Amino acid sequence: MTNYVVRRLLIAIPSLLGISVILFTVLALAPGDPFEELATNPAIPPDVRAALRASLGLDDPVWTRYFSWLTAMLRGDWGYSFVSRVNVDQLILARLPTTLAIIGASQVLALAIALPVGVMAATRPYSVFDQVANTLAFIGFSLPTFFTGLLLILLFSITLDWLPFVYRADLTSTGWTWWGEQIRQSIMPVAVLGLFQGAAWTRFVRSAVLDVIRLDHVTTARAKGLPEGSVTLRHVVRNALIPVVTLVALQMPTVFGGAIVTEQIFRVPGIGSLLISAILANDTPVIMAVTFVFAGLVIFFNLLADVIYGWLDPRISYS
Amino acid sequence: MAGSTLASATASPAAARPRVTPGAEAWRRFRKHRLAVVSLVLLSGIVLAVLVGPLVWTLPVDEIDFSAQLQSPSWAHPFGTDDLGQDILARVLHGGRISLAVGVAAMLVAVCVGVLVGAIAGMSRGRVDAALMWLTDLFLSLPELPLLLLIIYLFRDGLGQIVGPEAGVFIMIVAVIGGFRWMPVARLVRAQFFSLREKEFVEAARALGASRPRLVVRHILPNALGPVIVAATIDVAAAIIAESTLSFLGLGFPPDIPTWGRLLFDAKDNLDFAPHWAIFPGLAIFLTVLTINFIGDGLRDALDPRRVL
Amino acid sequence: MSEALLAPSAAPARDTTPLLDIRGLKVHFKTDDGMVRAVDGVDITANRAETVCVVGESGCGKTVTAKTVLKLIDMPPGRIVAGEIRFEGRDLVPLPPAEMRKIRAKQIGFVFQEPMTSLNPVYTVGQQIAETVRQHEGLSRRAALDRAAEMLRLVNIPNPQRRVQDYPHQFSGGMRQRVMIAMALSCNPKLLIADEPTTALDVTIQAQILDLLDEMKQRLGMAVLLITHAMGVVAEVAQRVVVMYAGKVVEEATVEALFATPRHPYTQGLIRSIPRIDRAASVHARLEAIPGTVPSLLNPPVGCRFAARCRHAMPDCVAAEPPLREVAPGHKVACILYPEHRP
Amino acid sequence: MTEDDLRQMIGRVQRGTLTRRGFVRRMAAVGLTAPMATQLLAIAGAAPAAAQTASAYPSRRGGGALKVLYWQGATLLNPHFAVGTKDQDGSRAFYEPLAGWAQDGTLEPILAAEIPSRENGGLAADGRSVTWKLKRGVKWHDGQDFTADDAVFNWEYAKDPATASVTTGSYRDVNVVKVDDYTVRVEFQKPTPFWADAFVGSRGMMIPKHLFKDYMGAKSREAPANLRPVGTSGYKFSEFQPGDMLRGEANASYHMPNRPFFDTLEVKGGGDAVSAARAVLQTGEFDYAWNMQVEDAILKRLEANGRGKVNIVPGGGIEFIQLHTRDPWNEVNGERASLDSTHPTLSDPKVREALSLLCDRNALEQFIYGRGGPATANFLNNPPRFRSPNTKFEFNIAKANEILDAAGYTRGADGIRAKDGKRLKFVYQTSINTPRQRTQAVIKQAAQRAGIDIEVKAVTASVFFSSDVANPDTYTKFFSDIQMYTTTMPQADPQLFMNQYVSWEMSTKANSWQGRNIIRWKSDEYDAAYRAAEGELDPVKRAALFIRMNDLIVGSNHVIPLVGRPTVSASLNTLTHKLSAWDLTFGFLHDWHRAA
Repeated sequence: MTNYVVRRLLIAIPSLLGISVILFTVLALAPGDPFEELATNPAIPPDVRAALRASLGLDDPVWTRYFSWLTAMLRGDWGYSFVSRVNVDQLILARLPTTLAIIGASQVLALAIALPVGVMAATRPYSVFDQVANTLAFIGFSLPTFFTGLLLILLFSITLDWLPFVYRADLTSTGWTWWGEQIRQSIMPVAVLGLFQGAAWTRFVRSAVLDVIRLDHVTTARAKGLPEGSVTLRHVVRNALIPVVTLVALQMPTVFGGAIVTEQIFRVPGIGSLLISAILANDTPVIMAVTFVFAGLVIFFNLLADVIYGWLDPRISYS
Repeated sequence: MAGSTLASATASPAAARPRVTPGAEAWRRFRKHRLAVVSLVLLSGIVLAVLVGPLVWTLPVDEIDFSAQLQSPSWAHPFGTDDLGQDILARVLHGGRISLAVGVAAMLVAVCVGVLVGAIAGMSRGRVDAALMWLTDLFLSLPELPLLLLIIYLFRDGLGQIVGPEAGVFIMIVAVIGGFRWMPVARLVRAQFFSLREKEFVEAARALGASRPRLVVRHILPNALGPVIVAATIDVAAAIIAESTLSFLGLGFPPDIPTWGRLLFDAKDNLDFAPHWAIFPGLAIFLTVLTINFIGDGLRDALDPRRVL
Repeated sequence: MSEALLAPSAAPARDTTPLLDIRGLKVHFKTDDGMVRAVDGVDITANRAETVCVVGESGCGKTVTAKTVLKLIDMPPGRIVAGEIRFEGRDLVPLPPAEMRKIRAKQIGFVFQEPMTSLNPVYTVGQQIAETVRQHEGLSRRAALDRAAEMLRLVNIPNPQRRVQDYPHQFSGGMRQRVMIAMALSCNPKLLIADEPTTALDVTIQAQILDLLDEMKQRLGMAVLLITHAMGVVAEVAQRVVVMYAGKVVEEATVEALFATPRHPYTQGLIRSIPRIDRAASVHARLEAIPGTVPSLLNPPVGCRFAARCRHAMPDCVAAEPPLREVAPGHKVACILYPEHRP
Repeated sequence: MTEDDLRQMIGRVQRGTLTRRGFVRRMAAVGLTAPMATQLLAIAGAAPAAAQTASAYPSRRGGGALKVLYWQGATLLNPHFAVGTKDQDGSRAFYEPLAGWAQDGTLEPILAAEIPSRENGGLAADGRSVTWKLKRGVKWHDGQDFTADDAVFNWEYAKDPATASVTTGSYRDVNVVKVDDYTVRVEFQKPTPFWADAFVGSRGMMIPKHLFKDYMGAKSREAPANLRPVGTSGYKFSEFQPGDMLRGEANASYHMPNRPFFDTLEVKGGGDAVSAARAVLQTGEFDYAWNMQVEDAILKRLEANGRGKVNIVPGGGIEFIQLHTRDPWNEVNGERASLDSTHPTLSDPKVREALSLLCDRNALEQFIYGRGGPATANFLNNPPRFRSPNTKFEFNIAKANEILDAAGYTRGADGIRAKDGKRLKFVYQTSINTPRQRTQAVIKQAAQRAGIDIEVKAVTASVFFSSDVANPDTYTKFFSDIQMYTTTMPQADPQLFMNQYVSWEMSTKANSWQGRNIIRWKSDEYDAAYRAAEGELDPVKRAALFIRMNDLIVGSNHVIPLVGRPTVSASLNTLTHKLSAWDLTFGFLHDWHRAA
């Protein structure tokens, strides 16, 4: 198994490089200029903007910019953002905790919903519980997140005024009050994302469990006199987990990527909104850094998914 | 040791029952899924409304009438009006055509490319599979928006001359949304192919001399269809939502073309004063997506022979 | 065939109540097309240390009967409509699930037909056997694994200590069936129900499994209820035979009586349709098959269900269902051709 | 109102028989308004009375937290690199200029002891130099003294091209001399009527010499103080998350009496304009929200909650339409919209006149921009003394049809007019923002009624306003027939503002489309008037020249001004702020306080 992992890691390096080349050319060719604001201000003479572009190397040919970016990258210097002139890694690290907190919590909520509901719905097929759970799941992931986000704001922030809808990463209070405020302000974004994701996963868990529940070895387990609970848990869920765990592992990169739309609506200063503002301002170093980390995570979690698959299912052998 | 008795013809039902074609069987099973049937009726209602609607409901789509700003639903304007006094019902009907067309077309692109890549990766071993999976990983990690900026910037003028501005944008939007949705389908199909490829009936078909493409098309693909259909239905929904996100960033259709997504985003700031403006397009998106998902679920039950009802 | 087997009514005299006594069992399944009466009044008994074979074509209800004993059928759509299943005198039908669980594997072991899919692929063989033992005898993990290894040795699986850590996919079909048997007997049950244990195996392995079952019976003294559609298997291991057709028992007899003097036309047809090696050279006749098809269980024909295919069919056959009557000591048949034997 | 009457009135002010306020009001009646009038008095030596603050400033401090919302957060805190107003404001929270422009056009001293004028000898008679006396006892946040060396350093820092600072325009053509520790003199190459550019307002913020002297020129980017400012303002730096959050706390040793009022200053960034408006006017979570680019109807409804109000501060910004003079579609000697081509249809003044009649400015003001967009016929609207009285606008579809019929543009089968094969079909492009898309819809419909087909195009702001050469969608290239955007006027003087139509500023491929004359319009009379205005000391003549320039460009109908764009912001009723269109939001932060 270990040399399989090593082999996969070795393959990952060229693929990451390949991805970075394509990413960089895409960004370099895409139109747009980080100094949009300078343009409309007549007081700023045009040659200042030209000097600014030159000083940041925007006018060099693509491949020289790529190599300078790559060599800087390898030295651990992720370059600094054109727009905010801050080192990119500082920018990302500042926003990482918020993204992990909100998006991470929503994924946990999604799993906390999907696993129990999915299993119970599958173990009682076509019961009332199953029908209700199924219909709610459908409604859950048919509602676009931005629509539910707006409705929640309208309901809880504006009419009822219970929850703040301005997310503030810099809460000044400490101790319990900090936790209280942190929870109060992240309830809505976490709920919107968690419910949407939970609904999709419930359906997936239900169908995975349904596939397993009819297999012969489940009847064998029952014939062994095991209580229904442990038949379900040890024999049905354990086998159904294999596709579910793989799916969850493949979903992890989005935890880093953040939910662009939800972060825009609830103004969560996460990686998603950083990526959007960077894209709109064509701030190449930031986009490159975020997407490069994202690509690395995608490859890493793909590998992790395969390893978990092998670990969970003994039939899979890695030569 | 005496061989086992050859049981006489198994209990085949008496001749009285008509020979059931697979299609009819699938329809019978589909009919059992009540919600799917209801959704089918509802969806065809929506599609009909969107196609015939603009002919029946003749109010012009972009007639600006400042006197009728932000009117709540009334007989003159069943869905109310927006801040330019334009009739929202007409815009929802007209917009529906584009949103649905984008949804379906993007799904088709995603499914076709996904199935193709998945099948090839699934059937071949080693290098081809690894290369295709690398390509999938690459697309998974590409940021959708800058690529979209690039494609629109590169092709809009050229395409615009050939097929006209609106069609040009339509093709581009479908290509981009579709072009970013095929990876999950490809991965799904590949996994299906890996498991189906080992199955006895495939070896049996190969033993009977079936060529590889025939194996794929006639034997493996129909079995892999179930999850692909479910993924396809999810893709239509995701495509409609993606189109509306694009219109939020103004990258989608030109501003004067009302799609559901654009309507919803134009309305989002007036949600607390003129909720009707956002609710109807939002409802249209929701209902369409919900019905498509239910139909997908019904189809999967109908087409999956293993699924006992 | 070892001598002991052939002694008729070798059951110990002192306890005459049968170990397993199924009386008038009816199991129906609700389907879209209506109520399938898979088992429609079945009486089967099995005594200690006795091998009873239930034989019949596919779809005659033998597997449903076997599974209903341990309530392994899905209810719904299945439902026990009528009848009793007495095990050591106690009726299992009304038992609540908690009680039923104490019976399963502890009192009655079960071996399934498909060894390839009957074991859970993600656990080692040892773990799966140990699980049964720990459930019923509360052994520690270590002790249960030793018992599992012991059971594997018992079913002649080579170097059991190491194999106990292997996964199902590392065993051949025959080996897996041995594991299933080991698992079924791991708690020393009084009755073993085997549902066509050898159908999925090729002939050479089949013989080994049947010998193993026999050996287990000698050593552990448990009764065996063996479901099969192969008359050869019946001849090999059975002491008493029950022939089922279309959800009902049509004939019951000792194996010698059944093969020597088959009474029910269906049993006769079955025996005639066995290709005989010894006579093959001399008799150049086509193999005989029973004409017609098995009746639908949705709306079974009135009277004797075999009537449509029976050579001796008479008007009375269709009038009423022929009851299962004893026409000779220990030999019952459900056919009006034979007068009842008055001992 | 002849020049003599003017001189006579100035005399009365000097003698005190006419109050300053009375003089300014009379000047306004004649079209010479506040900034011009005060300049006039300064030149004529009538010293302005000390600028009295509008409302009584409370004596106490400790006003708790001031929470401000910028929906585009500041991304860096060095005034000389400030890319947009958001960054300038971020820097202004900590750094201060010598003086600031109040809304009524008067200069208020901040780091300067007094405003230079003819009386106090600050202003040279020939207008070639101005001498600033600095306030004594001013300390940087780290306790260092603020002296003339800091002022001279700022000049050297900004004028060095290697620093590529955005404020270089104000410093590179002047010479700054240190007279003594607390006096500096700014010398101009030629008589400069508008002397208050260097060291004043948004371009005059002072950075400490002792922290930046090792980071001049190319190394200017690496200065640690770029992100941890040490200024002289009322609030000391405490924390900064670029694009998200900026915090400062009260500076105990501030050089103005019992100020600042608040204990802490918090500036939150991110999100969009509407949610920012809601956060102030509806839920009251913040005290002030910057740059409310929101439809007025929404703002009015939010104001109805009674928690806060919208502040409209008229300035120089103008949303206007450009009609191309050149042909953007066919390449002439390798360049689209080259100077050797003329636009097939828009070159016909009748077509342009018709198009101007089709722009319903009143509807734009009434239904889209509201108070945030007063309809106007002028390109140059503020300061009022430069506003031309002799232009007017009209919305009349019938008249447009008549003009087009008379000009021989007959309607084709599809209802679109054409003349000798040239159809009236235009591409109308602008950047993506809701009010602009609404404006496009209104004008497109009116044009349709006059037989003109308009294809509407919206480009992402960062693409539209970009200056990279390869991108065809930039506004400086103007590769479409009609274009619309807002141009701003950061100073209270139109000199730089009106250079957008001089012939030597034409945007061409040669100067890689850097020129500011985007419609490539050429008018000798305009060029001559502009040159004259550069050297004209007499404010009355100079104002008349600018009014002439405005009439020329608007009269040509190549430029159709639509609505003025004052700075719009929202604030809680409890907050008493002091805003000016000619300076930054935080220009007078030291005077902000909460009503008792």
